[in-house]
Amino acid sequence: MSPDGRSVDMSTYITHVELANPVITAAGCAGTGRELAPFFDLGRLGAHTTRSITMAPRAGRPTPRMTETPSGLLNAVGLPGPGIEVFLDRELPWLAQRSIRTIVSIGGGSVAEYTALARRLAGAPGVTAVEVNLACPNIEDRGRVFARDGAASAEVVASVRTVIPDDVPVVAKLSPDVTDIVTVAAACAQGGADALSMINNPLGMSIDTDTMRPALAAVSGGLSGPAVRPLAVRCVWQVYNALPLVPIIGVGGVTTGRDALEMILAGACAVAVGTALFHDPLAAVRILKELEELLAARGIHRLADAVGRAHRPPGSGSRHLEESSL
Amino acid sequence: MSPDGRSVDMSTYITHVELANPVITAAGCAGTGRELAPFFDLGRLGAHTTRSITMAPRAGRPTPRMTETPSGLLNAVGLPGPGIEVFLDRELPWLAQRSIRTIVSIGGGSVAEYTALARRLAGAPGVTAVEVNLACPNIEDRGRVFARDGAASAEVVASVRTVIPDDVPVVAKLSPDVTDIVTVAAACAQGGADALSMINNPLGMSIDTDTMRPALAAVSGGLSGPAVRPLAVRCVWQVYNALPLVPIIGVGGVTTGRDALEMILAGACAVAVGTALFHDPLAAVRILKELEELLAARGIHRLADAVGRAHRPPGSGSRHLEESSL
Amino acid sequence: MLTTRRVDAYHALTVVAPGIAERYRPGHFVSVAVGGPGTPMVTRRALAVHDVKPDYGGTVDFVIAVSGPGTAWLADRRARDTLDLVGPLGRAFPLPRDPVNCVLVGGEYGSATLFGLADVLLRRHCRVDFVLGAASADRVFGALRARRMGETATLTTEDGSLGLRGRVADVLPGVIADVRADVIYACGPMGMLRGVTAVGIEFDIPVQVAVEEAMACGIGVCMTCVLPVIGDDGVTRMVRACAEGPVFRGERVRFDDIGTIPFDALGAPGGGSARNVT
Amino acid sequence: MLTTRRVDAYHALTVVAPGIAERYRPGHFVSVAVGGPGTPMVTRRALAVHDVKPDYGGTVDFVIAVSGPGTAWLADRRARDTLDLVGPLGRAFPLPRDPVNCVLVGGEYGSATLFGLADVLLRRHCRVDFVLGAASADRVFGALRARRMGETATLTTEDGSLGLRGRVADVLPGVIADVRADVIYACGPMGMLRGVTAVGIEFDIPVQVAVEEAMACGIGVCMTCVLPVIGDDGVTRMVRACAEGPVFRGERVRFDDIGTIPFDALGAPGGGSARNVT
Ligand SMILES: Cc1cc2nc3c(=O)[nH]c(=O)nc-3n(C[C@H](O)[C@H](O)[C@H](O)COP(=O)(O)OP(=O)(O)OC[C@H]3O[C@@H](n4cnc5c(N)ncnc54)[C@H](O)[C@@H]3O)c2cc1C
Ligand SMILES: Cc1cc2nc3c(=O)[nH]c(=O)nc-3n(C[C@H](O)[C@H](O)[C@H](O)COP(=O)(O)OP(=O)(O)OC[C@H]3O[C@@H](n4cnc5c(N)ncnc54)[C@H](O)[C@@H]3O)c2cc1C
Ligand SMILES: Cc1cc2nc3c(=O)[nH]c(=O)nc-3n(C[C@H](O)[C@H](O)[C@H](O)COP(=O)(O)O)c2cc1C
Ligand SMILES: Cc1cc2nc3c(=O)[nH]c(=O)nc-3n(C[C@H](O)[C@H](O)[C@H](O)COP(=O)(O)O)c2cc1C
Ligand code: FES
Ligand code: FES
Repeated sequence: MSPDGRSVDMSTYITHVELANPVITAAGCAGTGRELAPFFDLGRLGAHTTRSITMAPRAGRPTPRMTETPSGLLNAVGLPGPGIEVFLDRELPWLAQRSIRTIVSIGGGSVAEYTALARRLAGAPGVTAVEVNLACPNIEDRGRVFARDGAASAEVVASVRTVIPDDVPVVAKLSPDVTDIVTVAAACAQGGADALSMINNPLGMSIDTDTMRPALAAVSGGLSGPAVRPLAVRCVWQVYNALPLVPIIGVGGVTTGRDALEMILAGACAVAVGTALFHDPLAAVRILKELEELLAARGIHRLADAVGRAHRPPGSGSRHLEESSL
Repeated sequence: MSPDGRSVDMSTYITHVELANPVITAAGCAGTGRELAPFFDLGRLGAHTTRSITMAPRAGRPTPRMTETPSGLLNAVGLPGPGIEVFLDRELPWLAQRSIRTIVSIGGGSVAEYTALARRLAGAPGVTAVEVNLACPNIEDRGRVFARDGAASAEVVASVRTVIPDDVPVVAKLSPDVTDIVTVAAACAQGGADALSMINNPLGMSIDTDTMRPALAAVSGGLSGPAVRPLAVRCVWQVYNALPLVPIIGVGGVTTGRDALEMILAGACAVAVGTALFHDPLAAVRILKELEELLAARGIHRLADAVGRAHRPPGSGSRHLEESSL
Repeated sequence: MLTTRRVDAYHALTVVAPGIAERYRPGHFVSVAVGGPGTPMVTRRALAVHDVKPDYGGTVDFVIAVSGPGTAWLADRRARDTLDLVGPLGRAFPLPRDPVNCVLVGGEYGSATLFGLADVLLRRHCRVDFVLGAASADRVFGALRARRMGETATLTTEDGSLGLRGRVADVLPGVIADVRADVIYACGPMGMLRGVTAVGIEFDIPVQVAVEEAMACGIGVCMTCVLPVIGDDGVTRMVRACAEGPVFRGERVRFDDIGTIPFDALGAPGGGSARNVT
Repeated sequence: MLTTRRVDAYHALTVVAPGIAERYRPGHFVSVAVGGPGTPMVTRRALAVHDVKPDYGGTVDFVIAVSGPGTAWLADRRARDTLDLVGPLGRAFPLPRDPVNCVLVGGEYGSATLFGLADVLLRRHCRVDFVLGAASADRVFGALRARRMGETATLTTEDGSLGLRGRVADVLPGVIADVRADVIYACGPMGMLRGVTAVGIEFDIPVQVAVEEAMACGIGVCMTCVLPVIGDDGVTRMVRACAEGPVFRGERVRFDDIGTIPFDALGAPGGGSARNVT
């Protein structure tokens, strides 16, 4: 509740799909959902994002799979999971029964694989949106990651979009390791992405100075946590600036309500929480509460009014467009 | 001194130019050199890198020019400085008189401007190497940063290389905000770069959640400090792997001797210290001492033997090539 | 936090945590946030529960070996500081129904987790014998208490500074024979668990091991703490030490393949075992 | 660190630092590392020196207003913790040769820096009068001491909770007239310094201001703490508050242009003043 006693309307939209609030779990950071159930009711969040689901079961990478870096975490987990069939059989129904809004993340090695995954998901009950994890190596392009190439990303997105029913948004998840994130974002939007999620982990590396060998078995890995937040905020800002009508899920180092607000002011209409869940299983609900309080304290009664607000010149006010004198 | 009483040979080479040790100051982080003189003798370092020198005097960006981020610093200082004439008149001679090895960093808005800067430097006494800061907007390409484009970077490097005397190495300083750092590195090497320095600051952004406006006057800025070290180590690793013969100056978040060793194991033959100097004016000399102790403790008697060592499969030993039985 | 004290090479902490004390069963661990507000250390640290006591509504004891910045921070805490704990976590030691002979084997601070177990076993009228080992005398944890609680307590150090020179697996066969052991419980470094498991297999005695894998979350969501374990169906899976473990049947753990993805594991690269799907 | 105590809205720290105490002159500041080992806060915090005393070889006092994580960490320190200080830094207040009448104007914790100055001025037989202001009574620092040291001490608060309601610049003209001031020294928020400077200009009295700009290094290497200041040659330059300041002649500081690069500054974009080169 705000100082003037009004509560904040926290609802948000990924295109036409309404979420009760903008705080969601990040792909690969909240398990199957069951693991968090002892801590809080996942249904309180805007949505739960699954880990990236693959066609076949995957054991993932060897250990060590992670190492800490200053304010960050390097991981090379390698999309472990039981494959789409087990997911549809045992994981999605558990979420659907509890009416947990579920964004299903998918990962593949070729356009055909992403399409096949989308085909299996099409019509499955309980799929709120499909997030296309483009940070996967393209086996048809010598392992070059899709997200590094606008055209390849757009091709995947377009193909998934064709297969997924119209009322289920397709979200393209982008990586920051590109020369120009706006080009990739625009290509994905052009390809039919209803929304964009950013950022996936930039590629990093750490060497154990005692063994004098890479700290991760996989040599390099993805950097996450507060260390990457400035990169994520920059990407959200740039893409919102270029494509103000495309909904953005802001991801990267969100640990507090202030961090979530930062993403929203930069242009995100939803905020995903990843690494922070490792540090505090209650992080997502805490962030939601803090965010609501921060909005209220600023006299902002609708979350939607805060989205992209830092782009407006100071003093341009908070009036809704429909109330504007233009 | 190592446990067996032998001291470590810390000398290193940027091509044929010998530095007494591998620890140097990073461009733009050690002022004119004079500011650090009350704290330690700059001559104890491998070299001092100047801020990026421009043709005309530059006032730089408005304030606020910096904001802290988790384990990082965002800055948008904007290459302030008095211009090349004052530099040659008053700053370089001070360094030269004290026999401080000096890497002169230059920044320009066009190939012609870099070339003009190089021409003014050619023959100036006390220039140990020239570092080409490619993270400058190219006014002839709608402000696109040179470092984001291999061809544009190579063109600058080639032109500077032509003008600078052969015995003065030209170092290309690269930014990590590219899809493939190896491509840019290879283009620069092809263009005549004798060595590579990486990384310059990745672009980041922060929003003040109280004012709800960007924290920096310049909106976005460069991220530095320990937060970016995993990105820097990854870039050094990738480039060393692809171009093992090109000397690399590792830069990004080096704060301790362990961090310096990490860069060296990844493939750097010199290590530049930037943001750490803001936290500890004595950082560079402390890091040098720590690095020497770490090498000694590992029984490594020559710094050169540690360069790129993390690339070697475990157990492949530390024998010099000339001692090898191959 | 209540108290903090040094015990040989370790730091012992006592924390008031009624919720954890109440639900604790031997083998459980907790995770603790380190570094305070705004910490640059983004992952929690796993700590075995050493002891729980009913004082102050319920206290929990931990034994800490400093190995890096997180454990160093923990060792630096002073009385009355607060700690952010999550737990109890993990799968506890399965307990025998009958009063059987149990050998409890601990390495380094891994011994700490065995005393809560010994308590429960003794209450069930089991015979308890200890075998504790470490590199040196100051790293053998709980020798006195083991002598008090156990029928016997055999100590080993690699440098011979306490008890027998050598490793626990060296003396274990003798202990098993002497006490006619029915089951072995073990906690300590992986190498030790491997050795103890081999002895258990040799003597055809079940071994319950509590493993230690690098953990980021401790609650099963990050997938970093996996190791290859053979399931009831004979299929090797990469399972989470935090959620499916830390306690496993020793002979099910593929110790030699830790740090790899065995080619025959479910979902291993190459897809050799894709036929195991569903 | 020796002691730590609360003083109204502030925290006062006393630190043993002989090297700093010895070289200190009024107006100097120090920088302090915050957050301890491995801190995520990569920049130092600037703190004005409040007092130096000869005890323990030389102690230094600071007054801290909590405004963010770094100052919060400082306020949390306990006696006997150590602090990593660099200093003294910056350009000190220029001192009059003759025994003139000095008005010392402080806003919020900015007052802290004035007492060391008053000491020296009094030793030079200057007359010292204080004008101290803040938002509210608990934020006026050093009122008692100002009353003791100064010929007069005029206090203002914006909410009227202490002294006169209003700002220091409101009462300053009256004080200047009453005490026939020859020079003004001021330290406090930029807005206050601007107001005080305006009064000084009006009365044609020199004003020495100690400014506060966000600083990352405090030693002149990071170039983040700049503000537009007019040089002896009439040219505006972006100068560093830490190295060229923090003390400036008030009328030289282009207060209205802080946060911008004035178009006529040396090296301003557009290159309008490139003719000023060399
Ligand atoms: C189930 C379990 C119980 C444990 N019980 C105890 C105990 O009672 N007393 C004790 O001193 N230690 C115990 N450990 C080990 C302890 O968790 C690690 O020593 C500690 O996490 C290292 O943190 P650090 O910051 O000191 O070192 P760092 O090496 O800097 O840690 C960096 C990262 O690696 C992880 N990590 C590194 N080593 C280990 C490890 N051995 N186990 C788990 N995570 C690791 C940390 O969680 C952190 O994310 C236990 C580990 C597990 C898995
Ligand atoms: C010459 C000088 C003397 C000062 N003397 C005192 C004093 O005696 N007592 C006191 O309480 N404060 C003093 N300050 C202000 C103090 O430095 C800031 O309040 C403090 O740095 C804020 O740090 P933080 O982590 O609490 O806040 P944050 O806002 O989180 O700080 C973030 C970053 O901004 C910088 N920063 C933010 N505000 C300021 C500021 N006002 N001045 C300088 N850097 C800033 C910090 O150094 C840090 O790098 C002085 C500042 C200067 C320049
Ligand atoms: C352990 C781990 C596993 C992840 N798995 C996935 C995944 O399966 N699919 C995906 O799109 N992103 C994955 N990510 C990336 C996160 O969803 C998120 O984009 C990134 O970590 C940045 O957010 P954070 O800093 O809040 O973690 C993973 C991240 C981590 C740390
Ligand atoms: C305040 C500041 C100013 C900088 N100025 C320059 C510069 O003039 N030229 C340049 O090539 N790099 C400049 N850099 C980048 C550093 O040289 C270095 O590449 C980067 O900060 C990463 O290293 P660090 O983490 O040790 O600071 C600057 C960095 C900072 C923080
Ligand atoms: S530690 Fe995260 S899954 Fe086990
Ligand atoms: S604070 Fe770094 S130059 Fe002034």
